Amino acid sequence: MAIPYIPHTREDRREMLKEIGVKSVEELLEPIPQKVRLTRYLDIPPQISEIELAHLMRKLSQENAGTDEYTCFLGGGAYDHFVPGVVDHLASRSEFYTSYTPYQPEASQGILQVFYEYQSLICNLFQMEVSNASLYDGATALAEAIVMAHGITQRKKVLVARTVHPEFREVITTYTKAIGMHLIEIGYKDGVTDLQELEDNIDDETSCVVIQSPNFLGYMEDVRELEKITHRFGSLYVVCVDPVSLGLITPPGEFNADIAVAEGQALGNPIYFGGECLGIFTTKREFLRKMPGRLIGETSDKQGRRGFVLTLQTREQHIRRERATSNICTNQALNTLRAAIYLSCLSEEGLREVAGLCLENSHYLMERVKKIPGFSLPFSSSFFKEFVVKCPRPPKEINKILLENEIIGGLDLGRFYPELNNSLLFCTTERRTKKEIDELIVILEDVKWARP
Amino acid sequence: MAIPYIPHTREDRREMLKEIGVKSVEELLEPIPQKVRLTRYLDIPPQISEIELAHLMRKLSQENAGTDEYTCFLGGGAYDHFVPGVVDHLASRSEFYTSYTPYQPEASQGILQVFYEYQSLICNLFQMEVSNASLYDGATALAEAIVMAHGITQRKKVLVARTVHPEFREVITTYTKAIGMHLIEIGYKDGVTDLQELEDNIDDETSCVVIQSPNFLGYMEDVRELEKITHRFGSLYVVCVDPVSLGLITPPGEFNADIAVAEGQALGNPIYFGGECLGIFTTKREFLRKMPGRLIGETSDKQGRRGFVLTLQTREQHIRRERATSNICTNQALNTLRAAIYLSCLSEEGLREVAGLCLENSHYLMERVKKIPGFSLPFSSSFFKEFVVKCPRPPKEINKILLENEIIGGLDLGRFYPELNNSLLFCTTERRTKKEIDELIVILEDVKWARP
Amino acid sequence: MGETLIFEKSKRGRRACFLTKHRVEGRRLRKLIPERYLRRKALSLPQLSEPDLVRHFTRLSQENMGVDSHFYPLGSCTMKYNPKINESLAALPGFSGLHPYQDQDTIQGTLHLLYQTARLLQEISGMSKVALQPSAGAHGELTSLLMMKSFYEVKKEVRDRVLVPDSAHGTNPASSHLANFQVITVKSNNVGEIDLRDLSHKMSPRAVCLMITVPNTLGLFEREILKVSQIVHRHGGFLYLDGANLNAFLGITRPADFGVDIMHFNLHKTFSTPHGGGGPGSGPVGASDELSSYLPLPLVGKNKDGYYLDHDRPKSIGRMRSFYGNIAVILKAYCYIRTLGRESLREVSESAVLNANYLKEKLKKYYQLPFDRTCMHEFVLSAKDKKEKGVRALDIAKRLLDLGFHPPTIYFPLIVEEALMIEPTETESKETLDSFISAMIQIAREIEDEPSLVREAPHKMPVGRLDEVRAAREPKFTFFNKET
Amino acid sequence: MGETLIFEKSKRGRRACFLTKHRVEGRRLRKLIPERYLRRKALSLPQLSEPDLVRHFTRLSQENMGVDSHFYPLGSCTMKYNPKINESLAALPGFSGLHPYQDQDTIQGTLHLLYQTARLLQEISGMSKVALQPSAGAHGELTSLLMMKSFYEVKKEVRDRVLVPDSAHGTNPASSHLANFQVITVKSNNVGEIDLRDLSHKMSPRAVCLMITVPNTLGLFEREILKVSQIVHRHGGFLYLDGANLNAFLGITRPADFGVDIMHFNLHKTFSTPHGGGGPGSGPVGASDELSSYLPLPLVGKNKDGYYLDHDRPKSIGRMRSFYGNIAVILKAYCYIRTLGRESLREVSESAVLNANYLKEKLKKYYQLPFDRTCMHEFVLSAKDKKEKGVRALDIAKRLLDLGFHPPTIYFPLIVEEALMIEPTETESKETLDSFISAMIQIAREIEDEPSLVREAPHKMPVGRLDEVRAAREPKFTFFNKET
Ligand SMILES: Cc1ncc(COP(=O)(O)O)c(C=O)c1O
Ligand SMILES: Cc1ncc(COP(=O)(O)O)c(C=O)c1O
Repeated sequence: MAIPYIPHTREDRREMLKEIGVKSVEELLEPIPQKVRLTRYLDIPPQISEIELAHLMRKLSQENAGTDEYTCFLGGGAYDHFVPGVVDHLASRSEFYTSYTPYQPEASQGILQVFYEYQSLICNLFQMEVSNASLYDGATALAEAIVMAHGITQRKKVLVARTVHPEFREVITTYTKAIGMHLIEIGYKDGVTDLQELEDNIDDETSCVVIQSPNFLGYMEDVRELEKITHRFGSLYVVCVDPVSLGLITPPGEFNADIAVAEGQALGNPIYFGGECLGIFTTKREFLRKMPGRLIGETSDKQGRRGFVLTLQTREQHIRRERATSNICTNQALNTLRAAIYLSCLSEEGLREVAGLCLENSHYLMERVKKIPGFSLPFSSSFFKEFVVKCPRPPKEINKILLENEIIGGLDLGRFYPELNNSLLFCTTERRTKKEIDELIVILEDVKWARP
Repeated sequence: MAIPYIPHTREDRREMLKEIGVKSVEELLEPIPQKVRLTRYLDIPPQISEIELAHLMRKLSQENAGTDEYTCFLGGGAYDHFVPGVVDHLASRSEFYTSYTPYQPEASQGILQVFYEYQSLICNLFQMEVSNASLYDGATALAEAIVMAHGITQRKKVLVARTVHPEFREVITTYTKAIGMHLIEIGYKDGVTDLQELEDNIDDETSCVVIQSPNFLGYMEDVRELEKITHRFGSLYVVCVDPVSLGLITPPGEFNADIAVAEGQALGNPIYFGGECLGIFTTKREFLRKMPGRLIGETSDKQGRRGFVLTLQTREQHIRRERATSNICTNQALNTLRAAIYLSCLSEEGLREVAGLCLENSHYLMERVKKIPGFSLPFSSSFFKEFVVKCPRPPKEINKILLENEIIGGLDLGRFYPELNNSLLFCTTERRTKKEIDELIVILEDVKWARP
Repeated sequence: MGETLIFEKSKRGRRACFLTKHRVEGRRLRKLIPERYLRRKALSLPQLSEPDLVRHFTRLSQENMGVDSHFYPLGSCTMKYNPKINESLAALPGFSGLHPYQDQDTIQGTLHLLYQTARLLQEISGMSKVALQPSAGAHGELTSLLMMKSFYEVKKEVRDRVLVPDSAHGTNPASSHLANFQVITVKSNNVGEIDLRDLSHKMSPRAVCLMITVPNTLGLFEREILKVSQIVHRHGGFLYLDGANLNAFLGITRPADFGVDIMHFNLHKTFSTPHGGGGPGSGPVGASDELSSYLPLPLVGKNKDGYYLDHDRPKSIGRMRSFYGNIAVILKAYCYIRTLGRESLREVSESAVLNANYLKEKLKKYYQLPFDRTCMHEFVLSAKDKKEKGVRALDIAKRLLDLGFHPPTIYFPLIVEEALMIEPTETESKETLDSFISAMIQIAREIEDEPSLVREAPHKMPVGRLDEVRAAREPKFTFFNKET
Repeated sequence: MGETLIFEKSKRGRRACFLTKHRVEGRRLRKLIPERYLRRKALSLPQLSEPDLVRHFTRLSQENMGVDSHFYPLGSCTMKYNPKINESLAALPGFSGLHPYQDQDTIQGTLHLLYQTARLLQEISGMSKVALQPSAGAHGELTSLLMMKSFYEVKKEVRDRVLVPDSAHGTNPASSHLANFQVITVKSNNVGEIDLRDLSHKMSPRAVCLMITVPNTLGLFEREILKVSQIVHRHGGFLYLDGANLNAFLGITRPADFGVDIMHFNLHKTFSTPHGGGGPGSGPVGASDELSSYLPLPLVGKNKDGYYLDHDRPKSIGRMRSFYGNIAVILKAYCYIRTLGRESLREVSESAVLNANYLKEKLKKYYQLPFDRTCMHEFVLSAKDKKEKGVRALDIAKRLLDLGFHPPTIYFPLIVEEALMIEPTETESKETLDSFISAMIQIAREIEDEPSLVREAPHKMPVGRLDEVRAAREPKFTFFNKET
């Protein structure tokens, strides 16, 4: 079997070799020392045809059982929000997805304009002054924010709320250890950051304070109080948010965040095992030149026609090399495109609807679940689409029972918070219906007696 | 809820009404007599949102169980041939599927060239001189062929082999009754048309002889002998073929067919409950001006650049009205596009491979099934991808058992041929694997004793 | 510069797809099937790598205007926006993977949708029963005509004529002819409606039906529709509706309510399914009680075991095609109707009418409007007066291409000289309409000032104006010179 | 003419999507959440109907070149054809609908694929273990550098320097800096390879590693790679491979075999997954036995119960991102490798090398070739001598746009003045290469005869040459004038 992706016929090869003036491709490989040449085939499986590949992949996809089949109450940073049909259709235009970083703006006005629109949409949603055109994911965006804060303040101490996504905290630990930063975690009280503990730890060595709201446990932080404490010490205020919540909830620009980041998957990207992420990164204009990532700016041609280009590239690795603000090159452009389409499709009212439904659903579920004997609510703070439920049986067992009923249950919090080891984090997006929530409740009502 | 597909704001409406000079849309409806106006809402369900629609349709699609889940041995005119991934991707380019009949060639060179390429591909595959750009399906193509033969010969008698697809025969009956044609069916012997019976019935009143090969039962007709008999009486030879078979099997142009038609679904179109059809229609150049359907021709612009246009439109309804060769207007263009991509993708070798695999699979199955006690082969003629098996139990029961094993069994022939009421028509496309056929055999071996 | 033909890109030995490593050849092949059945003449299908194949068709697509990229006011064709979600849902493997002969229990989802779609169309039209099989409008026409033929055959009435207005679409007379009826043309009067006198004169006991289009192809509602219906019925004939223009009055009036006995729908027009570069469409037929037993085989029925395909309908005209219709189109139409629902279907038509009248009012100062009346969802201009400058409707159409618009339908209906038939549809915004108006005004000015610019258009397309006469005179239909 | 901004199309009251009839507002809303948490400043997201939304993004796509429509020889980026079937398969709902925290039993299909992909990459590279998390090449670099940092910390060796060739990609020094290493630049010699003398001179016990690119960014294989490796290892450092150019030697040689200890892959380059207008990519890291315990958390393991996510790796540097990587990219790479398989992976590289050398030979008569040697999968021309005519590499790039080609990478690597870095990839046919050659020759002629034509290019794009200086001087990043 030859290869459908290589066009050369024997004839082509012969002609080309002749033009080059060699006898064989082998001759072209001459610069590769004989000593390091492979003298056998790679030990990988033999070539398969498209028909076989399709069969194999279909089979494997069926060995999974995800949110397309089961009802999902799992959140914790990856969400099965609804994705309007237009998003898939438009994002799969091959002019978009088979292009690359728009180094040649005249041949890339389409994607450049999309990025510019994305930046504008995000700035408006976050009420921040500048947004880049994406980083890898929310966690690395947060890590880059801390690195950037370091660059600005030249301070090494970082206070991180324990209510920040545990995996995000792991990532910032990995990133900041190298540059010798010192991370201190601030505990929580009633599900939100303990302000007193923050006050006790902050000082003028503190580079930044890092919080998330709604936080990992679903609750709303007191973002304004936190801001006051942070800025009192000249520290930067680094905030991680849920972009979907911003349809209703105070955006970071309204409470004077210095850097606001988010995981953008929920904006029109499939949940995909956490693998269709996009790091949203915004800041104030004063920090512009310290900012990581690509930026698209407006300009014009000689005839005065508007156009868009990559700009302030002098911050970037391909020009500034070791003095760049970040090492990022390839980013999450296609996910950015999806986010731009999603936000444009929903518009303000649509996003309010999504946020409103999330809020209603989660509160309906909360009202129902707290009445089930054995279940209780450990925290009383306000929440958005997620909240913590204390369970009468090990969460693992409950989830197993739910799974048998084609329900993907909440997140077993013991994994990340040993002190919450008997608790589940339930999440309801706008996709959950009253009927589905009622079905969940029926099972939870019986869960005490059910076989695991 | 407003409508996502209508852009008008209240403001827009107001401005437009003002420009028109009326107060309300109601005024614009004035030409509609009050007496016939609806004074209530239509009694249809209330508007649903995209999220609800998607949920509903997913649920309904899951109430089906088709060839994507089960192994299919069902043929009889609709086939689950493999469709390469490129076909879907290219056919879903919206510039193609949201356009219409290319009345303005300068704005439609893309689709016109595709049709021209399609015509060329089909002519080459069929070895016929002209192909139109599609009719509705194989059955209506056959009916149009008979109507056309009538137009050419001015004779009213038609001989139709009983081995022609039963539904096709029903359709030609419906079509030709109106014009007072007289259909006589010619029986079969050993699975193929009875030549003697044909000889006994043909005469110089016979407008055309209609056969299918491989025929509905899967067997190869003696196309050359049939040709001789047909042409001896000045009748036209109308042949229906399986386009996939032509990768290996004699094309109609090689045995002097006058009109050759086919169902084109198998060329890159999903099986879709028989709903993604395309009528292939080819003939000799001498009959060009009697031909139904759209034709694309090559031409050029003033600068000598090549281009493609709808041509010989004087045959068509929009110009010739009641003297048109057919009433067809909207055809199956998108399916034609898929067929063109499919044939170009597979190319000659690929089509040979498909045909070869069909042939091998069907003969492997035949060898295995005939050894199972109770099963037998009523016919010994050569066949392509389908053949008839006589069963030891009612076919309905066998198929039920197969279905429980996630196999879609053969076609219960009793439905169309009472004399074959204990027989199944098995089909194997290139998608069937040896393993799947072996699994079928294992169940058939037990079928005698199995509970229904 | 145009894309070369795929055959011209072919090179022996290239492949875009492989299915298997083993080839069935030579002896092995002949063991399976005797040599005499085998193809002799080798195939000459194009041989390309997958990258080149993809680039070929991608580039071809880019030489094509579609609704998703361009305003496309092609009158009578209702080129409205096609909702994307419907494409996705109709493509679900649970629908696309069904074999038409599968066991009834395994196809309930699809049968449910077919049954419900028919019911929705029944309510929308007021017809008693709807059959979904016909593959397009013209196919629905033929189906209907054959039904009426059967009806009178059963009644043993000799009726061999069909009345067709002079403004009718070409498929109407063509279908009548295919059903072996004699076509009698009924004139339009000076306000663009059916001439009742001529109709009364021509309607007779030998006429099966009048094939009417409402609104007619001038975009005008037949104000005397009740009289028309009376005249036809008085002679025992049927009123047949060509439903291609249903977009004009959804939820406002129903064909049954103005006397229609039988009709076809154009799902691909009214119910917003893509036109696919010329198809597939879908042309369901709705019939009154009197005629519904003649509907083609099979229909979807429902009993206690669920939905089933009903073949047991003895009066039926029989089958009109294989299997059960262009299912994907039907499913998309279903999705569309459900998304609009009770509340909003009427708004579709109201907006379509609003858009057409807006365009009409704005353009009539620059182009002749032969019937200056309130129109429905479309209207017809005439370029007759532009002939002085040597410019024809065709030239205006070509010039529109340069300005980024797909042109209107031209030279139809036949009763308007140099016709330009404009159907904006309800999915277009005021901004789009305004930009089209500007373009039309610009062209009107150009006709005055620089007519050759218009006459020689288009100037900015991949090809200039194509020589259609040559195409017909020296016909070349395939890359291979086999035709001679 | 360019498409207007989506905000400029917005009109209050339009909607492209509805989710529900009921809105949570006012008192109902405040019952759920206290007022102080609510947004004050209203959103100003664009308001469009769905048709206008679709037309906007469709038209934008048409103002963009992609591999599917254009030859795209963007050096170093490996813009090869992306198989369509892989897109379809990676989009199967069974994959796209998984939540990362689901129970292990419900994600076995995906874990299997991740595990197997890592194994395939291990065999292709000869590395002991591969982690798939890093989201792109640069992310893989940082991961690797942090691993080495940990390694030496555990060993209590003080190493704070990273050696980077002057021809290296910018991410190499940038990643080194982010990992808090000092960057030491190693010179290239006059045949375009690493200067061994300079390397020996700069390599020291304080150096963590040499970050090498093979073939280097000039497209040249480091013939002295074994010596390079010796020098680095002699000082106890690691040889790090920037695997962006793996496309050049698949199945021909393996990094481990020429001394590489740790490396990243660029799945989106070598293994043909779409670049998505700038991402997502995927940059797995492969490590030798010595380093593999430092790979990031988690890895996919396998035991008797099936596949699982292994978090129990005490020496690991920790997490490099949330969840487990850009899964869809990984799945497509898996599909690609399986489609080529044992037999044909090598052919990818052979054809890539053949294409590059063919172009190089044909173009070197018209453009300066600073290193006239057999190249691997890409090569670098210099437009230095065109400066006499006032033409720069940038101008040539812009002129190529007019002729229907995406230009090569320009001004990289930095060591070649006026660099034009050309990577044709193996998926392009001789015909395409020939047409590119013709275009390049035409431009060379134009530079002689009519340099202003080149200098002022492009002439045929939606916009003329854009003023990048102005963009930086008067920065405007959003439609909203919030920035001031
Ligand atoms: C008024 C009218 N009637 C009938 C038809 C025929 O419909 P179809 O093309 O679906 O066969 C058309 C199509 O253009 C039409 O516009
Ligand atoms: C040689 C080389 N190294 C590293 C990189 C960085 O890879 P990525 O863009 O995936 O981060 C690139 C990308 O352009 C490259 O060409």
